[in-house]
Amino acid sequence: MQTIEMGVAEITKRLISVIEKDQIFQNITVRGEVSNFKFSGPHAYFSLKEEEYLLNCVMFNAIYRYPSGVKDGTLVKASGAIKVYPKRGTYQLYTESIVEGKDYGELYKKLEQLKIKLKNEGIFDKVKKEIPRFPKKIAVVSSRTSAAFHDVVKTIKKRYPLTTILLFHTSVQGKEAAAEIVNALDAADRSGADVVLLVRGGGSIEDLWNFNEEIVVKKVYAMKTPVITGVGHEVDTTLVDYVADRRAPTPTGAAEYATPDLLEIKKNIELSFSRIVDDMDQKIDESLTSIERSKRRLDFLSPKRQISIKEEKVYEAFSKLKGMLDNTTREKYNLLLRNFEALKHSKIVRTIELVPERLDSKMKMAKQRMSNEISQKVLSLEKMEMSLNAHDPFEPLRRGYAMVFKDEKLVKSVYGLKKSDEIKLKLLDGKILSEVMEIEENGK
Amino acid sequence: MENKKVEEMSFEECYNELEETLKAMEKADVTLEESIELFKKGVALYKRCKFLIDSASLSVKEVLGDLEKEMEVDEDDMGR
Amino acid sequence: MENKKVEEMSFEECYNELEETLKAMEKADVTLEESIELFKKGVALYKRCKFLIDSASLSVKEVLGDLEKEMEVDEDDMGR
Amino acid sequence: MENKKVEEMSFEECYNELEETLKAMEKADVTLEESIELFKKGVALYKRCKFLIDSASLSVKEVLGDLEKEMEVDEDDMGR
Amino acid sequence: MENKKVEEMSFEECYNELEETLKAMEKADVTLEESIELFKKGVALYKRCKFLIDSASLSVKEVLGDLEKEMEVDEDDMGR
Amino acid sequence: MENKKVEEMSFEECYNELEETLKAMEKADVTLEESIELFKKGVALYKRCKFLIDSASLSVKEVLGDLEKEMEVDEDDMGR
Amino acid sequence: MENKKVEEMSFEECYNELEETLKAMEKADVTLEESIELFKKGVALYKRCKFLIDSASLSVKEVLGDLEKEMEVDEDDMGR
Repeated sequence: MQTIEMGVAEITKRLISVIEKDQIFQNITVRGEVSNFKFSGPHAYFSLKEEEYLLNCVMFNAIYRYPSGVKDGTLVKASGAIKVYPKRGTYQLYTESIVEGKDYGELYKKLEQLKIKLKNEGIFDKVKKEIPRFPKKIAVVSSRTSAAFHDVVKTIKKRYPLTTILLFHTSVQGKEAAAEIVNALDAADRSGADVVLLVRGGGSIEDLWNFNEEIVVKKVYAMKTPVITGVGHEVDTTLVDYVADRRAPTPTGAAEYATPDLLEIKKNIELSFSRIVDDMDQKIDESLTSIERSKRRLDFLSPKRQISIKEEKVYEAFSKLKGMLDNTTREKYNLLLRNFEALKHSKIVRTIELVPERLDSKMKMAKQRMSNEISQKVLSLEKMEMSLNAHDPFEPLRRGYAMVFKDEKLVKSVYGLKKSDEIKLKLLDGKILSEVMEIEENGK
Repeated sequence: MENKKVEEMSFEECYNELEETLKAMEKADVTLEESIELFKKGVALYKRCKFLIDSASLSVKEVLGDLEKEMEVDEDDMGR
Repeated sequence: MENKKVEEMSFEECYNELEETLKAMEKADVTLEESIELFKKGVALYKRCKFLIDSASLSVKEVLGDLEKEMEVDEDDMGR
Repeated sequence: MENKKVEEMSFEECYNELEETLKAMEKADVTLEESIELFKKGVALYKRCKFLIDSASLSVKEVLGDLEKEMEVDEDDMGR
Repeated sequence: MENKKVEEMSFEECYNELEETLKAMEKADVTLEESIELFKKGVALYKRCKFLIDSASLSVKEVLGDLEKEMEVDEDDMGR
Repeated sequence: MENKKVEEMSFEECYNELEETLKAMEKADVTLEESIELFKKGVALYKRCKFLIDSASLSVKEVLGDLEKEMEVDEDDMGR
Repeated sequence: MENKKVEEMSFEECYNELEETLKAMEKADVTLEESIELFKKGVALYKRCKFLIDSASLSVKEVLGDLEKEMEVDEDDMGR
């Protein structure tokens, strides 16, 4: 845990406020034995002692108001307020009045002895019983007419009227009282009450003495029902307080301890109720939020999106299918068209286009060749004819010559001829058959 | 205690049951159906508590031996 | 749990089933047919959840409405 | 799977078969006759896929339509 | 394969035969008579191929036409 | 080959013989009588070749003509 | 060769003899008698040559005439 740090002034102021807030400190009567009594000017400074405890006191202007019998060793009751003296860091009782106490020495001594005895018996080690929170019946052991009882009734009526108060009347003062108290307690213990209140108003040690009686203390110790004591005022402590299951400073306090505060209870009930309503609303809201979130997820995850994605994919596949088939058919169709062109321009088609022409030209050449040959030969023959004609031996006949033949032989000389020989004269345009009549030789 | 009818419950039972009901509702694993049941029960308990408080009047009795005698308590009388 | 009818399911059963259904729908390998079935189931579960919440809400309102009326009467009776 | 009738196929079966068909058509050595057969099969698968998707879409719309109508009614009833 | 009747050939058989025929026709030592026979055969194969591809094209168109009609009807039915 | 009758010759035989004949005619030492004989033979071969090629042309053209007519019709049908 | 009868001579034999004859005639020392003999021989040879060439020309013309007639008929048949 973190240490809180503060200055001296702050801590001192804090202490002052704590102490001054407590009403008990502001108006208190303290019992004790005076010691170190001295004056300083008009003011008295002293201490009150009890056992090993000590309280510093101051009384301003004490010379005018302090009882003259007071000196060291006197038992007194000093009333005033507890305050802090900041300059010294001490607290002290600022005393307004001092009353000289009776000498209760004897009683206190008896009380101390009893206390030690009971302590040694282990009575004070009693395990405290729990006080039920909602008592149905509250037993009150007290005097019928006491203020203490009335305070208890008044407090319970205000705080928790749902219960029943059972009064077990007893006298609380006097010598016979202790036995009466024990009887009342016993009756209360058997009454079926949820809690027993043992209460009495304030008083001197003698007034309250019955509550220090051993039989009373032992009865309280033995009680089966939880017991709350409220004896005297805040400052009064009796031995029953040590064995009570709860000790209240006053009867009103005892009533408060015994009962819950109805206002608080009502507040709690309303709180519980509104929390239940809120919890329910919250539960419904939460459930609604959860399922609305689920609904949004459901909307988001609805197959709509999946469907449209799948639809697209399917359509794509189908388009691809169509495209692929179109491609296949077109490809094959184009290949086929190419083959059609190949067929149209195949060798055979070329052949039937080209060959007839080639044949014709060959034929033409042959024809040419043939006619050339013939005409050439005709020409050479013509030349031959001409040259034959040029050497025609009968050419001179044209000029009037004649040729003489005898026996189909050319006669070139008169010799060999005789008279009456038959000769033929050949002229250009005919023959003359003649007879040699005379032969003349040239030069004779 | 769960089986006792609300209308028969004492204030204390009723009050405790109301607290228990609230605690039960605030548990993490409570179902919607349980919530509603708890809610209805809570409301019934709340009504019962309110009824008991509203209709309460303190009874003061003096026990004398075996006798119980109703005491009249007048606040004015008390009034110190 | 799978075998229980939707109309007989409690809110929490229904809601858990709805969440399971959503998880199943989120899986990558869910088929179209499964997807549709899951979706229908999801919607049915959602409707059941909504119905149960609405009923709860209604009965809460009724209970609180009754309570208010009673309280008013009480206050009138009490004459505070 | 090849032996299953198209009309009995689930969407995923049908779609996968369609993809297989596409792959088969893409092969280099597929003949014209095979191409045509594959194409017809593909068309049949496409029709089945389309039918299943349309049905799915319709049933989703119905379910959503019902849901929305109910919601409106609910909101009116609740008068929030 | 050579022995199969042209009318019984598949497109690919027919097409391959056509290619073979075209190659044979272009050979140097083919005689006029052979050329004419090959040419006639080539044309017959070409016509068969053409017929098969036209039939295929037609049947695809039919299938697609039917599909379109069906789709329209479906869309009308669906009331999109 | 020389001994085969012209009417029994194939186109190629005939054509080759024609070429041979023409070549023979060109020789220097051929006599007029031989020339005439060669010429007559050439004419006969020419006639045979012409007959064969004309027949071939006729049948090829017929086939092609038919085919082209069909193509036109098809293209109209296809409406491409 | 000298001894062969003119009527049996081929064109080329005849033509060559004619040339020889003419050469003999052109010699200076040829007598008129010889000249007359040569001349007569030359004329006979010439006539033979002329006859042979005219026959050849005629038969070529005949062949060509026949061919042309045939071709025309063919072309008519072909109906070009």
